[in-house]
Amino acid sequence: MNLSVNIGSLKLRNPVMNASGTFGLYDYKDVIDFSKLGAVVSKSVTLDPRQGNPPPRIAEVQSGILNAVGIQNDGALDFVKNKLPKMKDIDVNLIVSVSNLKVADYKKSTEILESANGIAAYEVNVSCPNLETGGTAFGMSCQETYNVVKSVKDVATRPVIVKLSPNVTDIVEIAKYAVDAGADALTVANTYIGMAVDLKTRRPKLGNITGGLSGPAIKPLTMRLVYAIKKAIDIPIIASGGIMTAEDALEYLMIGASAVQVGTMNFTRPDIMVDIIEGIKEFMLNEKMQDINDFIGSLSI
Amino acid sequence: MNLSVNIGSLKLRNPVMNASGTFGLYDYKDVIDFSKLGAVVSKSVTLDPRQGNPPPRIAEVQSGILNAVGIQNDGALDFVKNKLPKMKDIDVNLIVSVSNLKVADYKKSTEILESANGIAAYEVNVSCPNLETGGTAFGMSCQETYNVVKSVKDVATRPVIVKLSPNVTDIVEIAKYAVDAGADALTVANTYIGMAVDLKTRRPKLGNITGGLSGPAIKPLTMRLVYAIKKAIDIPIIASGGIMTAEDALEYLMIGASAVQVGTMNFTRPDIMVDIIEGIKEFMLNEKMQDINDFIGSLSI
Amino acid sequence: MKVSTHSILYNNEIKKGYFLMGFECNTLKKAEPGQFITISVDGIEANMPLRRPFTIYKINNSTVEILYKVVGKGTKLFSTLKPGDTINILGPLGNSFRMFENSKIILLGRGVGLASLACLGDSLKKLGCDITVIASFKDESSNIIDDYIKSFSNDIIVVEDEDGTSSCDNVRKIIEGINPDVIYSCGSKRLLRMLQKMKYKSYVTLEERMGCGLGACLTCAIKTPSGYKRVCKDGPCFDVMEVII
Amino acid sequence: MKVSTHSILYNNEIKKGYFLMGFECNTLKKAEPGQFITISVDGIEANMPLRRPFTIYKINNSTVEILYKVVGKGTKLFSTLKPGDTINILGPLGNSFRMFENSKIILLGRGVGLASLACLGDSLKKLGCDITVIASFKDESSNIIDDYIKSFSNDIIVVEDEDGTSSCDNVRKIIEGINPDVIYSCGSKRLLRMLQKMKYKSYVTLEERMGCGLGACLTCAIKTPSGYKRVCKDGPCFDVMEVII
Ligand SMILES: Cc1cc2nc3c(=O)[nH]c(=O)nc-3n(C[C@H](O)[C@H](O)[C@H](O)COP(=O)(O)OP(=O)(O)OC[C@H]3O[C@@H](n4cnc5c(N)ncnc54)[C@H](O)[C@@H]3O)c2cc1C
Ligand SMILES: Cc1cc2nc3c(=O)[nH]c(=O)nc-3n(C[C@H](O)[C@H](O)[C@H](O)COP(=O)(O)OP(=O)(O)OC[C@H]3O[C@@H](n4cnc5c(N)ncnc54)[C@H](O)[C@@H]3O)c2cc1C
Ligand SMILES: Cc1cc2nc3c(=O)[nH]c(=O)nc-3n(C[C@H](O)[C@H](O)[C@H](O)COP(=O)(O)O)c2cc1C
Ligand SMILES: Cc1cc2nc3c(=O)[nH]c(=O)nc-3n(C[C@H](O)[C@H](O)[C@H](O)COP(=O)(O)O)c2cc1C
Ligand code: FES
Ligand code: FES
Repeated sequence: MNLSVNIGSLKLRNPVMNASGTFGLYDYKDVIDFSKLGAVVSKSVTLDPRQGNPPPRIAEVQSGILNAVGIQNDGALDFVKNKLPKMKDIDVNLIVSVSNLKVADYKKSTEILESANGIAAYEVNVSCPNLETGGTAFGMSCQETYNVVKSVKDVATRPVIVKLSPNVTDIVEIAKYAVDAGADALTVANTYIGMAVDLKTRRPKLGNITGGLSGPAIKPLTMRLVYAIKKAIDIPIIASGGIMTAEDALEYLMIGASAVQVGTMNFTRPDIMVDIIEGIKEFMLNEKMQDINDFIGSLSI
Repeated sequence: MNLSVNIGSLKLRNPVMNASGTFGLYDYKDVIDFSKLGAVVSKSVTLDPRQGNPPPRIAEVQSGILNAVGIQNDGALDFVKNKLPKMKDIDVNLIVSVSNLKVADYKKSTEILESANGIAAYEVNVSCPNLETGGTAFGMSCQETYNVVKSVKDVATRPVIVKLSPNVTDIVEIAKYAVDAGADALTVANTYIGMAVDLKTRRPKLGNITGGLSGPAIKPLTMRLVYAIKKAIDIPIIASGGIMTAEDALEYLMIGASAVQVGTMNFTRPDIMVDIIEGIKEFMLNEKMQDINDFIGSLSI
Repeated sequence: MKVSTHSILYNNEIKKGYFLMGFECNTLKKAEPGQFITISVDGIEANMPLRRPFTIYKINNSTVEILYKVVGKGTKLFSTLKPGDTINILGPLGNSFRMFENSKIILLGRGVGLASLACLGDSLKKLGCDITVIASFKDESSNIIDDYIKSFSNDIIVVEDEDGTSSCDNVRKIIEGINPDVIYSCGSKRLLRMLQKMKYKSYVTLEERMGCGLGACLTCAIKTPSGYKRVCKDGPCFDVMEVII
Repeated sequence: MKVSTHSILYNNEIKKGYFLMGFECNTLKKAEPGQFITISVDGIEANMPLRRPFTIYKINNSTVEILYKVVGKGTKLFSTLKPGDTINILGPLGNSFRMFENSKIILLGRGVGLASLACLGDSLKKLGCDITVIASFKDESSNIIDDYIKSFSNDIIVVEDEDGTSSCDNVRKIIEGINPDVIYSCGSKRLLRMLQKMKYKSYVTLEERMGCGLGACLTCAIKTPSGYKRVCKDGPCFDVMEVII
């Protein structure tokens, strides 16, 4: 039974990995056997350290959560110096998520990461608010998406996966610009902007007022985005949105995703990715399927 | 205790009404006491009869549903001749939802409705795919939203409420065009494009492949839209998205909506709007609130 | 027709994966054969917002029964309910079967579809009809024929996939051998298409995914020669010639 | 630290709205005072995806107890669980309280926050400390002092909102009267700010909304003079001078 898939030149032992920001690296060794995963994705790293948003940073809503962490991290240099070495003996592909608030910073942080070993690929998160144009995300504009991706591709020797923002009128158009700029694969997609309030305190539930909606609630939305992009563009897609069970993962593969990311549900069950991988194997066994690649894109219309 | 609110010149006895397409008119007399509702909204009416999409037209997803009915209806003339008269003795404001696939048809269908009595206001649904520009909704473009609303306003003597599409990068911008074209109020918002597939049959769950996501799952998304528009524009807003309980309705009022629509949850409990109105009264009683208008927009940041 | 909450009297697994649920419900006392109810799954928790439709299986004064098969999340949850637990019911909904007196009748049911014809069989028996049940199952494990169905049947013919007796060819021959006045069918599109090509007056009860169940939302559409019709309000009972499957 | 599923031994309402839940859990046997666990609410139904955090109330060999107040949807659901039902537990999580031997201790708890200090009191007693509990409640209906808390307390002083004894002023006077070596506190930001202004060495256990509970997601941030820290990993136990509230 073959579960391994390719994301461009990146070969994964199976199509399941975590979504950025929802899972730990070296410190999760006690929680899960990394060697069972297709890959792990780091929390987004920015050029400069960022302290993040005021609490509360998370709120529960129906079948989902809102978060507004604000990409708290210690910066790319610290990542290379202090975090990366601890991953050395862990047998799994490490994808490093890169994010920034200025276009120029993407290039610089990629250069810093290029100086280090132990990275399998980059995931370029364009869902960060662009400070230069007043706060809407790079990923909400075709041209800015192009500029960010181009600047990373200019210096990257590793595969570049671009993680799109779903908060747009026409994601296919934006995907085309990302591909034109050299994206090797797309992660579809990040969180949906949402809001929750508290009737008792009459205040927003998040310190940042609005936040990103994730979890099972968004699955139908992200399914549509994956389907629309796959129909229009021939590029490997990693699906990220609302995956809870092996069935959810398989549905994304069926509509054409080459791999999937599990985010919010790691909070519900920190070991859920192993169950999902086991569930995929069981499905293949029941369906007498030899190779998961035969299943990818098998939806009939 | 005062529950009545104004939507522009339209006075409602309370802020609760159904969302278009999820509730019956005269034939729901057995199900609910219309005189308890703030208003009722008709299923969208187009100029010409439309037969709608192939089945299945509905699918359940986590905390929500997808639908792709395709605005099946018998046309504006039939509505005026055969449906409107049956509403004559029902003591409730009737808002007629108007939808079309060509800009010119909006004016014509409004003219037909203008010829009839018993209509309190129009709700202009701009979420229909625009056939003239290849299938994206009018509500996804500023200019087309403007054109549609203007053409209705040119002939309408009744208040015009514009129901926006949430499937856009910047809903505030579109809302501004609607207001510039003369919208008296906004309904925020319609359904979110989504998709569901069946692992067993390996087919989409909807005949139309994609459909509109509604229900509790979307509440945080529509909350954010209402909040963003309210912050930017001074216009009455009717909130529509994921309302399930009196608390949900109150949350929308708290962030600035003047009224709310209940959609999907009418399927779960056809008499739920009465419970929601009772729940609002109970809240006001507990909070010693005299007038619901004092509560509207009371969120503190 | 009304929304109301009722206590479950019993909810027994009559066969692996098949449950008979009984509850007290006065408003359903006068429901007619072919009509259905919808049951709310998790109420205003609304993880599963759609109500599930079930044909009324049996009415015994104010005790009403449904017979259901566990197929997905909703029916799985129903199967865990115990006597005393409450369910929220909407009904009776939809039209009912046109019925005939003193006629030779075939009830042609496939799988749990047979459950949708039981109440009808009972009523037809009382109208003096002679009733043959042709029951088509995958295999013995899905055979749901019980004493109630036996009580109104003059003859019961079981056909199965396992031994090939459930083929359209064989079923057609059985029907032609009986030469009935009217056929009622449920549970198989294949058999429905066969009936459309035969000379007998035939009725069918259809299933389609539903939103409101009350005729308002137009989600339960099925194709007919005169455009889409609503299973929940124009149906669920149709003349077989009236539908395009 | 491990995810595992356990049978509930008991789940008793010890006071209206307050429950004591006990379960067998070997992995928690060695948990230390101040550490917590998270419990999954509806598992992979995920209508409520976030696990709920609770301090370990008492450890008795492999039997572990939590004491919780019903405040929302999750705790409401927990309150309906019966012996034999299973819960999914992650833990022990977080740091623990710094402890002292043979010292004069005050445990200052507000409301159900007192539950987060019980395990600590028990341990300190075994280290030869003299323990005064100052328990602040809205009124008698939220007084959760039980035999366990009594078992390690040399003195228990109850202050309440109803008669005004729970005012910061009064609590400050009581503390100064005792003149303790160390104070441990939980459940009130108001009291925490008061402790920050007093001269005593004081520790607090904090609550913040959590995603992972494992230090990875950075959602449980609280402000400190050296930037945001994580309640789940850097805490939940902090020196009061270390946090900005
Ligand atoms: C008029 C009518 C009468 C019925 N009578 C019976 C009966 O007497 N006994 C019985 O066992 N079953 C009956 N069914 C089918 C029954 O409604 C479905 O099996 C049940 O809704 C499945 O729910 P689920 O949550 O277990 O499955 P899921 O697949 O998880 O259901 C998800 C959604 O699909 C809908 N759905 C799934 N299957 C069907 C279906 N075949 N038809 C319509 N909607 C469906 C559900 O209502 C729900 O909205 C009837 C259906 C209709 C329309
Ligand atoms: C480290 C820690 C230890 C705790 N120990 C106890 C204890 O021993 N006994 C006890 O009764 N309570 C304790 N709490 C508070 C308890 O976790 C909340 O009361 C509970 O999560 C509320 O869940 P709910 O679904 O009933 O409420 P809801 O308001 O419906 O919860 C919704 C969401 O908010 C979160 N949440 C709500 N209130 C809090 C809170 N105060 N702190 C953190 N998250 C919250 C929940 O985790 C959930 O994600 C502790 C909290 C923390 C952080
Ligand atoms: C708490 C939290 C933090 C996140 N941080 C990041 C991040 O740093 N970078 C990023 O690209 N996505 C981030 N995301 C988005 C997730 O990676 C994922 O795309 C999203 O949550 C949708 O998947 P899910 O529904 O499986 O959670 C974060 C999500 C959550 C819930
Ligand atoms: C079955 C169905 C049919 C709908 N038909 C219409 C319609 O004809 N016109 C319209 O403007 N909105 C239509 N809607 C959208 C609803 O009016 C409402 O805006 C949306 O469902 C979000 O609210 P909810 O989450 O409360 O359902 C329809 C929704 C559903 C579920
Ligand atoms: S289910 Fe709504 S019309 Fe039939
Ligand atoms: S809850 Fe994830 S870091 Fe604390």
